[in-house]
Amino acid sequence: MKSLHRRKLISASAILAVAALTVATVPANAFSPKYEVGVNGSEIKLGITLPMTGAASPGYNKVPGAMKAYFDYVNANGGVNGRKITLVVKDDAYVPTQAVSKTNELILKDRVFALVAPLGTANNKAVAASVNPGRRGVPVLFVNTGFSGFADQKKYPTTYALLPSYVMEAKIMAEYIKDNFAGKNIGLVYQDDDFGTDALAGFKQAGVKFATTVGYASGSQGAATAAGWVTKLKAANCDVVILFGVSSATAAGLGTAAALKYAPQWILGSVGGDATTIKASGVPAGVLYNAVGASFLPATTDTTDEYVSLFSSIYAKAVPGSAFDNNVLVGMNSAFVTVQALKAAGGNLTRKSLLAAIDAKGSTFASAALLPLNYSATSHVGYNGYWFGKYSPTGDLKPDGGKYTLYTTDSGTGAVVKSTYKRPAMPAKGLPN
Amino acid sequence: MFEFINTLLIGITSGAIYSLMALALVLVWRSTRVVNFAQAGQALASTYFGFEAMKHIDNFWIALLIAMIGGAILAAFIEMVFMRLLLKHTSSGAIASVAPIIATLGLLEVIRALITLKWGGADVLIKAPLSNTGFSIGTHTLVFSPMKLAIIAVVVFLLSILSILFQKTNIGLSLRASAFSPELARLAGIRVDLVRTFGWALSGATGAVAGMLLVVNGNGSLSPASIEFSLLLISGFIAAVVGGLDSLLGTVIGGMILGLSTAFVLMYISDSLFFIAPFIILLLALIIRPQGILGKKGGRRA
Amino acid sequence: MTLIVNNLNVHHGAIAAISDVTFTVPQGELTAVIGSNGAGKSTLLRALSGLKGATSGNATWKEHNLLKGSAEIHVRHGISHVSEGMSVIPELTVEENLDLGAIWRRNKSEAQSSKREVFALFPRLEERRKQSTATLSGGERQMLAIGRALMSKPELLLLDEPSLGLAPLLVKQIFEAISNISKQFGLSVVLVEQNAMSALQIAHSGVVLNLGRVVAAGKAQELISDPAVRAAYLGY
Amino acid sequence: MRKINNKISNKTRIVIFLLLGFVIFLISNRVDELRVYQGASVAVYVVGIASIILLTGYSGQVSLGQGALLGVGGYAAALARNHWHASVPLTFAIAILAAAAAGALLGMAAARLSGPYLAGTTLALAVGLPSLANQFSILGGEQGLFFDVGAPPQSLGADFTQYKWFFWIAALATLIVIFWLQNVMRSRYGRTWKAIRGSDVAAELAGINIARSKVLAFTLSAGVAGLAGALLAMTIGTVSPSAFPLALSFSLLTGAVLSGVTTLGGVILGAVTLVAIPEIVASVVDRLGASEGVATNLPSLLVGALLILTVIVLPNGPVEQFRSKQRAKVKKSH
Repeated sequence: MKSLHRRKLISASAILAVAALTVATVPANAFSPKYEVGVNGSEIKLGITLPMTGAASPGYNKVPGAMKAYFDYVNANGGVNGRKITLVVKDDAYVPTQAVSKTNELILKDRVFALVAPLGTANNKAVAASVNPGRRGVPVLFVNTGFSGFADQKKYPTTYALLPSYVMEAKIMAEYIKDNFAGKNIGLVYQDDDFGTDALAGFKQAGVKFATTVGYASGSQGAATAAGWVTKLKAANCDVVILFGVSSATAAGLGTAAALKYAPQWILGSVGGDATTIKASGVPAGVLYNAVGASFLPATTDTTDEYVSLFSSIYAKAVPGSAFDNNVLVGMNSAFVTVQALKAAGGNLTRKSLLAAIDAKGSTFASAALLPLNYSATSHVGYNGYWFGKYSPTGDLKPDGGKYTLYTTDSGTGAVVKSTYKRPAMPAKGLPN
Repeated sequence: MFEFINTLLIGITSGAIYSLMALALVLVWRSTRVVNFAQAGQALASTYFGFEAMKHIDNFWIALLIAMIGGAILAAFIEMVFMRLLLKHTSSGAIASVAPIIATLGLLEVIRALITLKWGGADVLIKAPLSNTGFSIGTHTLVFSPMKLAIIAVVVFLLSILSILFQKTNIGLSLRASAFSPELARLAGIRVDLVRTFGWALSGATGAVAGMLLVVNGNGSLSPASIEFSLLLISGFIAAVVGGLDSLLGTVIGGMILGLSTAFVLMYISDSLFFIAPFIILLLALIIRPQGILGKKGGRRA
Repeated sequence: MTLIVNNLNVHHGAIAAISDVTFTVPQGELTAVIGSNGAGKSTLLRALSGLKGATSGNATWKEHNLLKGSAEIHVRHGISHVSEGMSVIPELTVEENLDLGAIWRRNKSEAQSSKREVFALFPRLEERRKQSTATLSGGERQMLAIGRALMSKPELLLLDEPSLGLAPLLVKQIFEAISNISKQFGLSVVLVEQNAMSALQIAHSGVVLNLGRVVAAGKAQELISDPAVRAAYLGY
Repeated sequence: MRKINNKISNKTRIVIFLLLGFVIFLISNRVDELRVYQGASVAVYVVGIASIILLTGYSGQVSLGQGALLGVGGYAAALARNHWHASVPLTFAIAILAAAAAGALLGMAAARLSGPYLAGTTLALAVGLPSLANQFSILGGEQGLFFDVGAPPQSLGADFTQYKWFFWIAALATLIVIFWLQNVMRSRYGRTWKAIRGSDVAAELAGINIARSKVLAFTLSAGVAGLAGALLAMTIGTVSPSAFPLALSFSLLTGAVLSGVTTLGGVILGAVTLVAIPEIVASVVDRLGASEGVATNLPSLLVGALLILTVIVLPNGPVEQFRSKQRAKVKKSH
């Protein structure tokens, strides 16, 4: 009987412990029904999950700082309809399980109004399946992934894509190759998952013939594997090589090729073409020189661009000593679009009014990008095109011939055409009106 | 043919580094009968010591020496503080046999977290002292570069020093005696505790070299979450097991087998097998030669 | 210059392995400790050499307290322990096993002369000096174990069951060797044996242990002729 | 102890488990959605930890690759659900069987290994196995597969949330598994494993077929791990290689050590700790205003330190420590 007694005692104390823990940490839900969750008279609370630590974090971990820098700038200038924006940042280490539990914390504990710019295809998929922000009516603004599926409004009703999809990028790249490198031997290195296969689909549709393709498993990229890629590319006599992978893979490919004195014409995908990250992982800027790169935002060194010049001065003040690179620009631009969406939703801000505002006015939002946003009642596609350029001897991406030539297309079977879009002037002081 | 030679050279260089890591594990195993899963963490920490040193003295070889000293001190500290306590407290009980393994895993976590706290999660760079541009034969360029040649030279040099130390000196005799029979060693007047600490320190220094060389064998970047370091832990362990855990020569052979077979699998089969290939090699080794390449029969039951 | 053991108690956990053991070994004499399996003979030796901590009592050798400090210290005070069951390291060569015995000695030329002495005593070892110890026979291993103990220039030799597992002919040889060594080097010896008769025959005195207690002690010859001891331990 | 234990009849234990289930049910109705989700996570951990306890605590083998077996279960469940449209209970059963089969294979290789060899082999498995998903397109590559157990039945009402449904499923599965495991431990097999853990040689002398017992322990443990994997996949809605990182295996091992590997009694303790640590750290960091770097690294630092400390100070876990003290008291009072 002694042991039965003890067993009961243990079970009881365990239950007590759980109960105590539960009660102790239940937040005091002092929000009044007058406002939507995450909004009150003076504040709008937003949340983001992304890898701040771990293998996938380099480069991306600058994004929240960049977003905060812009939000703080807006807050200092009166906020959005009188409310200040706060951003709650959660590290998911690029693990889906973590992304789900952190998103749950954001929605259920921190009670954010909306999620902004959550990063990663697998993570966003897991969040959509488990947390299901769509069913909860929680807006997921401007996901930081180019997977074309997230623009599917039926599947992800509250999710908005921002980046051009990988399919679009591949199609446009194919067009660029036709124009500039016709008749050459083309090689492709791609990440062997949805990210890469999205691109493969695009290339296939555009009818690109590859001399060889090298798929690598995500996480395997490094000096050891890259030596294998280069050997294969060399064996196939590729004159032009597309690196369509993450930054670390691009860096590994470029670095190893340089060591092997292999210098084809490089074309870097936008995901892995971030010069700061590549340089930070040990590739000399000289190796990047003359490589072809793509972007939908203005070049980060283009100080004549009004957005770049304003954003870089805001960022320099907010995060002194940190380089203004493409990740920062992406982050600040996402924040900029977010502010416009919030503003458009009006003073009586609710999740519904936000979604409705994006659907109604999203295509007219100003942004740093050189392409339009394509939001409407039937589309959650963000930007839809790219310009191409070459990297300078210092490793900065500059447009061909000093001016931006923009190509645009869709994720389906649409043709690639030159864009005629003229970016509207930046709102005064970079504050959307 | 050219592809084959390149693969061979890639395999030999990474095999040399795996051998060193395996050697570090074997040194601890021989002195304490513990497989130290924190070894990769220690190597990572030592490499950061080397990185710090590089900031002040722009000389890789001096930094390497400092990393070795740092690694040795760290390892000695771990042995004196944790391992002694551990062996004292858990000499019996249900998990006595697995307690050291679990504790070293805990240490791995702690070391990694501390490194991230101190140096952050982003990449830092260690500049290779020699060119990583491959040698050319006619119009072909090999993967083999002055840096890689130096890596192999360092490994061979270190292995020679260690094998002389082990086979020809009294320190080596003390180390071996303490490993095989601590009680007899004590009866022969050997201060076994001290010898153990020395064995750990030696292992820490060896691991530090493995870490430093790993970084300059790649593109020179270093981060706490680096895949290379997780792989170093696994590869080092597998190389040590394939070699038989007790033999220095076996360790080198094990490292080479692992380096070469991984390189060939990646080149000729698939990149996707990058992580699973070492495991398959381990399984094959366990099935074909359960006692290790140079191990004695029945050696798996530790 | 005597080994004095006084009221020694040793415990394994809560169980008393040795209780109130008292005896002395004068310099240059050989004392046999006999008794059946589990009588505490090995524990006694382990306590004296510092491998096992004692609970209470005294044990001194030449003013040196044997119950303080550990095995690696005692060996520096002239105490050599050949533990039970071929006390050699099979992974090492014959010569390395011997070198091990002298590893703490600073004066290497003296160590070399000790090695010559051991080789003179056991020529078989010299023949096989470069061989792996694993290839030695049981008798050779026992010789090597004793040789290793001699390498540390002992004054007190603690021998645990040197005849264990050896063929009768070899047993005789080993006991002769022990007797000779003791005389030649003027060593005090504590010889623990189950092979009681052979041990007592070369000993000056004897101690009989039963369940950790001394049940008889005295001159070896007296013990051999003691009817009780004969019946219980000598088998006739 | 054993004698006293045996006196608790199966009936009493069923009653205790039913009571426990009722209490859990009551709690699930009182707390908010986040707690319910965390409750489901605790249940996942309980099952995962129990699988390690079965293996390490009862048969003395160590597995650092339990996360990989969870992965096998998760993928099997997702495949069964997506391709054969299996019902939820059948899905879980398939997950258990698939993982058990993998465990049997692993066990056969592992039966001849022990200590560090086994640890290293399973560690290599944990690193290697999840990446296999990249090799076979049916496994969905890095992005993985969806796994959807469906919405809660209408009869539970419109307010019944998805997470509560997850929690109910997970809690029920957990109760059943723990009840079943307790029975197994009490059975002939349980005693056999204990004997092996004590000493291989002695067990062999007693006529126990050690290899077979070890393979059996591995198989059962893997089956339980497979269930944990399916439950995990349920709570995150997808399976992908990155859902089963090495860190998961380490967490489960930590949980098992904190629980005390020799007894199922403390398993809830380990699971709650694993779920609570990041949150406690976050609230402490919030209050102290420490940097983001500290916030993200403190949990793993704490977990690692806790692991070392437990192994050194309470090698058999707090519950067992408590019990042996009680036992000593009982002995003294007699």
